[in-house]
Amino acid sequence: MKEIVNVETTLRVPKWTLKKRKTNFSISNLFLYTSTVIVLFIIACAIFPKWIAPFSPTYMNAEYILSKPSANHWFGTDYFGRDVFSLVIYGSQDSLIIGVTSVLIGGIIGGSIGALAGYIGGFVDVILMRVIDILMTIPGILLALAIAAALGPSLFNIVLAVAASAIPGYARVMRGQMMSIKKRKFVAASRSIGTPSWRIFLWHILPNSWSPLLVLGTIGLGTSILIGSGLSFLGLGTIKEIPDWGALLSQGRGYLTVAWWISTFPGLAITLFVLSINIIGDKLRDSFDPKTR
Amino acid sequence: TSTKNSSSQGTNGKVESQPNSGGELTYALATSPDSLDPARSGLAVAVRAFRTIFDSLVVQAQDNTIKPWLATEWTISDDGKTYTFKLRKDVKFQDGTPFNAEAVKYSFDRIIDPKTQAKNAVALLKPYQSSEVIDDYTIKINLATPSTAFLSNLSQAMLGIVSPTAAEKYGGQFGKNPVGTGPYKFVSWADNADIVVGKNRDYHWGPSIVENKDAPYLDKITFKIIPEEATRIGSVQSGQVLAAETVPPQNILSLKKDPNTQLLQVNTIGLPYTLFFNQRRVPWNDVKARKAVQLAVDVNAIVKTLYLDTYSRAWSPLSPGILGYDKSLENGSKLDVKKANQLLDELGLVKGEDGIREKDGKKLTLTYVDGTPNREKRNDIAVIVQQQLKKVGIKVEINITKDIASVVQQKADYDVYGNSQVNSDPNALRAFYHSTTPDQEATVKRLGGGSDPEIDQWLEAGTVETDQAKREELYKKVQQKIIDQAWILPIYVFPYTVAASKTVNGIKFDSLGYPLFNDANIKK
Amino acid sequence: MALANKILLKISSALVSIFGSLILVFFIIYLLPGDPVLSMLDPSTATAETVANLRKELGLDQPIYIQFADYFLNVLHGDFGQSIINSEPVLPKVLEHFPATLALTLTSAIFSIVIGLLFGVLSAIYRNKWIDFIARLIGLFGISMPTFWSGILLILIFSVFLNWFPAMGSDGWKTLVLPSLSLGFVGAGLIIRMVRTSMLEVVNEQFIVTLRAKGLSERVIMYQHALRNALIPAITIIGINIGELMAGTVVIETVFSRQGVGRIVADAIMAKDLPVIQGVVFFSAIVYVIVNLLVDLSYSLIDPRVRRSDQR
Amino acid sequence: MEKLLELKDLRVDFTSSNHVLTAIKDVTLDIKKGETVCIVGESGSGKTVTSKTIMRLIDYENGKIAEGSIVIDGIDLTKLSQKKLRSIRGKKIAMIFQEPMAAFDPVFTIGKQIIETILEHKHSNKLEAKARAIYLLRRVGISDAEIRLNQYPNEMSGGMLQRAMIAMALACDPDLLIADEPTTALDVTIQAQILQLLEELKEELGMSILLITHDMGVAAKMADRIIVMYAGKIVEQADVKQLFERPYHPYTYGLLQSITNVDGDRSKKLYSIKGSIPGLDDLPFGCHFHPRCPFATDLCKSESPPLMEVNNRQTACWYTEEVSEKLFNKDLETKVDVQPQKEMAQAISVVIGEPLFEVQELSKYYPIGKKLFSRQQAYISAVDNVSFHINVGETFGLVGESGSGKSTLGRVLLQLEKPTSGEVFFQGQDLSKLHGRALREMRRDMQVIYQDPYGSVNPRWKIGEIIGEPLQVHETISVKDKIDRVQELLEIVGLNKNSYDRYPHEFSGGQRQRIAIARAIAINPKFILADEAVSALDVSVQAQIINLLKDVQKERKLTYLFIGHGLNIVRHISDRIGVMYLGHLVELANSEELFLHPAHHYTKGLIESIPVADPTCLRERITLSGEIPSPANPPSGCRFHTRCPAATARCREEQPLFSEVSKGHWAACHHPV
Ligand SMILES: Nc1ncnc2c1ncn2[C@@H]1O[C@H](COP(=O)(O)OP(=O)(O)OP(=O)(O)O)[C@@H](O)[C@H]1O
Ligand SMILES: Nc1ncnc2c1ncn2[C@@H]1O[C@H](COP(=O)(O)OP(=O)(O)OP(=O)(O)O)[C@@H](O)[C@H]1O
Ligand SMILES: [Mg+2]
Ligand SMILES: [Mg+2]
Ligand code: NI
Repeated sequence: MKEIVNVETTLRVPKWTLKKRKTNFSISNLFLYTSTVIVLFIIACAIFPKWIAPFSPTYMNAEYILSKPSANHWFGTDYFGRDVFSLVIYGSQDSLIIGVTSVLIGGIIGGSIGALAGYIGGFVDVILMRVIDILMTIPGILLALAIAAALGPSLFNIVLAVAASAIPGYARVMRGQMMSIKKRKFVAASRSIGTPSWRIFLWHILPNSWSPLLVLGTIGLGTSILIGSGLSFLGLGTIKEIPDWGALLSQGRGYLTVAWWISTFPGLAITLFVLSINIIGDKLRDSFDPKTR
Repeated sequence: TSTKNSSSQGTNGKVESQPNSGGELTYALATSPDSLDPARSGLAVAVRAFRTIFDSLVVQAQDNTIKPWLATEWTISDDGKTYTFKLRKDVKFQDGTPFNAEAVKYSFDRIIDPKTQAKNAVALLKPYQSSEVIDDYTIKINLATPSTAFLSNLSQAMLGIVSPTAAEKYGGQFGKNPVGTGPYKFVSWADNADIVVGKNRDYHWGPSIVENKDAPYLDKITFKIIPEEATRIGSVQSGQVLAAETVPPQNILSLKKDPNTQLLQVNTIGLPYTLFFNQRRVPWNDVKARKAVQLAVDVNAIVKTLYLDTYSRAWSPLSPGILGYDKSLENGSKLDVKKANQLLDELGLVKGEDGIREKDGKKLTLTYVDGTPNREKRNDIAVIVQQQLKKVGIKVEINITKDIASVVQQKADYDVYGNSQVNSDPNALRAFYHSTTPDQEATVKRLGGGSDPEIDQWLEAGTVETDQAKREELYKKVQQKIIDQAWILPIYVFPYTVAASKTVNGIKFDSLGYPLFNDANIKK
Repeated sequence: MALANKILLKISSALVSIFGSLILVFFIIYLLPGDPVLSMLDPSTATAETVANLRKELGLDQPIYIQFADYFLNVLHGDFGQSIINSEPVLPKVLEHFPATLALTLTSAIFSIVIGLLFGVLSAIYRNKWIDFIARLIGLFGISMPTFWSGILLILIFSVFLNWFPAMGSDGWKTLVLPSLSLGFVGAGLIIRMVRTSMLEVVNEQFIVTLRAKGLSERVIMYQHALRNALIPAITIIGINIGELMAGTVVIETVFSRQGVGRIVADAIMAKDLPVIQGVVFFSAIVYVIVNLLVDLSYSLIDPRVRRSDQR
Repeated sequence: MEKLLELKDLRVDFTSSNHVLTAIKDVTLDIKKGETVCIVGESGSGKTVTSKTIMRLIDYENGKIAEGSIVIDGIDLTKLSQKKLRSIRGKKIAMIFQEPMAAFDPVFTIGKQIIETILEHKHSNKLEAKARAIYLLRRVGISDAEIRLNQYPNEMSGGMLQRAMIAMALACDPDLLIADEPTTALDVTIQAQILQLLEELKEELGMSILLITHDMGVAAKMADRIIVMYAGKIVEQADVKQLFERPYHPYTYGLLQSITNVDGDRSKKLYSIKGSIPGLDDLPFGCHFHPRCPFATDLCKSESPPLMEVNNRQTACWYTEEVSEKLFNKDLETKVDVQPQKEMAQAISVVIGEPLFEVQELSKYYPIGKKLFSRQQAYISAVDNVSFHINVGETFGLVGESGSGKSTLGRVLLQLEKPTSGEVFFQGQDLSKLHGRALREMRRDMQVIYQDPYGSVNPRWKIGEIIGEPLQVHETISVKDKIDRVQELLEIVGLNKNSYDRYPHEFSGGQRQRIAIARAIAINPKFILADEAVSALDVSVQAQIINLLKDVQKERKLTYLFIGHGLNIVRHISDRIGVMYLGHLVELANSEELFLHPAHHYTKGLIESIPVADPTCLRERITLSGEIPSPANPPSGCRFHTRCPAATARCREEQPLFSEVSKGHWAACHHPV
């Protein structure tokens, strides 16, 4: 048997798969490394703010209110006389918690609902999508408020609220993804060998469908961090001893002309964080895709 | 230290000999009025708009004396329970309805009619019982109990006289179609956008506190509703509106340097922004605990950092400028953290490991409730208080909620709650500090819940006392005792601040700090 | 199943969602603490009796399911009740304010679509180059800056300093520019991201080579062919985004002091003014449902493969 | 003749993340006006890269022309800007690609994509362009051109798409048409038509054609000159007659030998060159072909032979003369052959087991084009009232033109789609009665090898996992056992054991098909449906795969349903063959019998369309003329009557019965040949 076919199996270089790499090699990696450093730094800030921040975030120095960024106060001080740099460092803690956990909760629940609906289709799809539609027709803010108001405006409840309002988004995207992957040939191929549906789902469809979810998640991070600030803008938020980035932004908005630094630096922190997460997320997605690896 | 000009109750610039006629004033309000029905409104911002539409029977001058307006003269019965007003005969409502005793009777009866669902007006009209039309232009008002504040209250816009025909016609929707005798008549109100009032050409019964007694110069005033501070100020700076109220402190300083803008500022009178201790709860039922807070909170720092000294610190339950204000209380209490600690120690509250005091295993926490997010940085006060009290071992939990009705009034679920009120007469104190107010604690719990027979007695006396000097004395005692017992912690006096283009002239303010537009005009 | 049937089915299921959202909102609001009746009365004078009377008058003393049944029956008759706070009828109020919100939502949607597609495609074409980086940064700014903040910034720049556009108001197209810009930026960020991702998948397809071999310009290839292939996920996002945008008006309308249901609903939520909330939710649900109906239909317009599978 | 295109010393490099790969090197060739040049060679030899380089399309794939020039009409394309190039692409040089399914933008109609090309290059208006598109579609033999114009790529069969592609390429009357395996996906009749069409067009337009193909038959028919490429280099270049008569390069010889002929001996194994083409990153030293060359010497191993001018032709071999001498004398035949022929005829043809599959009156209709308010539902009858059976152990071939319903029949047979009507019995069991688990269990016995080895595997899976999937689904098996089994399977299909951890995209088409076979036989099925399993592969590999399939069949007592359009191949592998036309089964017979004595005129036409790999063979070909009618609106009576040379009025009205013309030979024709 074996001697009949003695084809050498030298592996050939892939055809359509070699991406434009070399020319952008350095830039793309530069971004990646910078992003990783930034994210790690922010995580460090969240875990050990004491070691990094030069001041206590609650220390109010009435003598130095609204002072410009300087050697002493890198990001200036706010209208309480607090050091903005330290506030940003400490603020990372709650911001990360809100952002990451709500994205995780929302993504997992929403993704699962969407996956089920898209994969099973038919009646289940109709029912689940109705539920999702209903959820979606209600403004996120209302949902967030309702949860915050009914359960009290604690950090956990804010997270819950943000997650709840994000669920429909994940669900819809996941469903769409399901529906398109479902029709790919390899799914039919697998079905034709008698693979049960749930296995096809877990083995073939899921791994091929979550990348838009990742995208949505990395973006959702930004929105999640900000929902709290939206609530406090509307006068529905909470006041915490150590404000998160969103709250800092909200507090500083009236001072844009007088002291731009109060809200700009927390804003930059959010942007930087979200951007870095996005870049890392992209790389992550690429590295899970054998073709772009 | 402040830039207020409370004594002169400012007007901007001298009225020119020949002010320009015509033109439109756009005036940005900070919030949306709830109703333009004087009876049903509960918001100061609404008063600013409907003061232009409604006139009152009397007017209160800067020196707190009461002058005629729609009423030319009045007599008060000896028992102080009957007021008889003679009314002007040449006044017409904007819808053509003649102004007469019937109209006055109608206006007041309407307020006490529960169907009207009147708000603040009911309290202002309080001892009012009934009125009798003596003749077309004479009306007799009967009070249940004597009230010296009554006349002063009558000067408030919330007790302005409404057109009976219009009120009947619109019923519950009168607030959207207000008709009065004021210098401007209502034109339109687009929800959340603007309220437009137009010149009342027949007007010639301006009160004594304005110069132009006749029809106003302006063709119309558009009150734009711009809740966001930055937008409001931006709108003035960009010239989209000519004037904007409630300028935030940080902008006050910068606008002063702006060559195109002028700042008008007037202190409001009534009750300043005050933190009320909930004396129903431990340990705040103990004066020592309250005193400790009073000593530990650095109000000066608050006024300085948050308001950049553009607001002045409040010292008393009343604001300066109101009858009976006790100036001696000023600079009375000093920051004294040591003393505060000592007082708390005395109460057996000892600091735990985390620096928070505790007694019987219970941490000393102070629930700080505020119902006005985004207003005058009141939330930020909470933040500062939180930090300052942490130093003496009190943990402050802040609860910003709009649901004051249930949290504060119904459940009294707070240790400290901040509130203020614009009012023309010190009798306003009675609603806050008299132990039997309100009549049914079951529905609504009185702020603070403190009770003191002496204070009760002074307040009751103050209501009926007709001798001005004695009355002032009574209220001073009340103020002193309230501060002494540390029922409250007064924080700041709100200066009503208007940023206006330099082309705007003649905006005046009444004794309460509400703007008057009779003299207002725009330079071409 | 004919197309007409399909649309009918979609519409009927849309009605179900709207009904569902009415129920949901009803119960959410019901669960909120606070008592609207108390906030309607003057606390210092209201007696327990007046409170009870008022509650009875408003039907708030009934069990919740009866309240809901009553409400729903009325809605079926086109009666959305009246505001608890100022007893204004809800329907005219919502109808009066809805167009402004709709206009804002739609212009923001258009803005975010235009910006989103433009930068998304650029970003994919110049993957990992500086243009990509900048496009993504712009997108992320939109996402990571709250609308009130960017709104104020826009006011400072375009009204106060440049005096190009009014800072507030809701009359005339000019007043729409800044608000929809700041609101649209949020959606744009998402769309940039989505378009970029799916574009990257598409540009590696063989048919792109064919198109190049035909001598078509890169612009046509990217914006007509690749983009359309990449559109499905982007379209989904836009559909979802409509809801988000509408929710976003709550903040934006306040910042720019615009008329609209956003502000009404914000006030109503705080006051637990259920009829008003319901009225607004009802209409925004309709808009949401319509937009998503269109999105669903556009799937099959954009991608014939979806169409074919529908037929089976 | 004037030279139209000249490539000189062309070298193309691809830059990948860590190194530079040279895909083609020293490519020098020219095409004269009106000439047809064929490039042949195994997969991966650089044919496509060469063609894409001419269009400078490699620029978009990180490719770079490192050396050399491409001159057309005196313009050096290597120096043009992309913008200038655009006016040449599609207009001066047009291109047809290998994979029609992937070559069209799936979201635009065929019409739009053709019209777009016309509008890009010609200053005509939309209407004219549309008219031209319709004309072009007709020209390439597409029925219902107006309707097709508004159809989307996914609504057409592969064959039709390829024709649409050709139509699109011809849109602007290019001077040079580069056709990269244009007929790979086509069935013989259409292929013949297309080739004829290309020739006509060439005459008509004075067009030059650069034809890339692995079908030596096609090359023989079409080419004026043939260029043989191997591992990125040209190894031989000669006049078509010379080349077929006497190949100089051993590689060319191998290629020619791999061809399956209509009259070849079915019992013999197919010839194939041993080994496979090396990857670019590990090209052997010296002559790239030496590891596979029976004549290789030390010189071949150390030094690369240049393309030398010999006898007015070019070849790159150190031993041209000697080798060709030996080859010509067929001295070496046995030595070159991979394997001594084994007698296999009995093993296969004698089996007349009981039926494994019994198909009764099977139909599959697809609804199409529902009108908004019309109750009338239009259908495509993809499979219409088909009855036959497949015996245990036999290979049942299914041929027929594109769109005749072969794949559909296969799918319905395996219950991958529910039939509209009719029954399928598998081992006596009615499959349509099976559901869920039982059906899945049944699938164990029925495996599929798909037409499209790219799309039918999960791109995110390692091939070990892909092959192991059926094991995991149907057997509880430990990871280690699985790896062992998979490695065993990999070896069986001739792949390296170490390939376990590689991803599908890292394999060549032939290798991918081997993966598919490995996966299909992983759980010892009874039946395998091979749907065009070898059509995408080049001759040598095709032969390898066919041999593999046959071996596996013998080893495992498999039954095949072999769908294909390469009639030679189908004939070679099949015991019995069914011929389909427009959803009908029109003829069924023993494969020898079918080819020798076709009863149906359609079958006859099909057989005669087969290109013969012999340029001297000037057999008059009666290619089937006319268009394939739309399956949505099939002709009345005998569906073939519109194209049948023997059609009568009866054929128009009466549908012929499928009846036995001789023992075991069935046909549906009123007037059998
Ligand atoms: N973009 C690319 N990047 C790197 N290598 C490539 C690229 N495109 C093709 N190659 C390599 O170049 C070599 C020649 O490929 P080409 O596609 O020209 O082969 P071919 O002769 O057309 O084969 P087939 O018959 O399979 O179409 C192959 O080894 C392939 O892997
Ligand atoms: N899912 C489908 N929906 C509608 N029509 C279809 C579908 N699948 C196939 N068809 C149509 O059915 C007919 C038969 O298609 P099928 O794929 O079975 O042909 P085939 O003989 O396999 O052709 P090829 O040789 O090109 O693969 C064609 O006209 C095709 O357009
Ligand atoms: Mg090729
Ligand atoms: Mg097929
Ligand atoms: Ni016939």
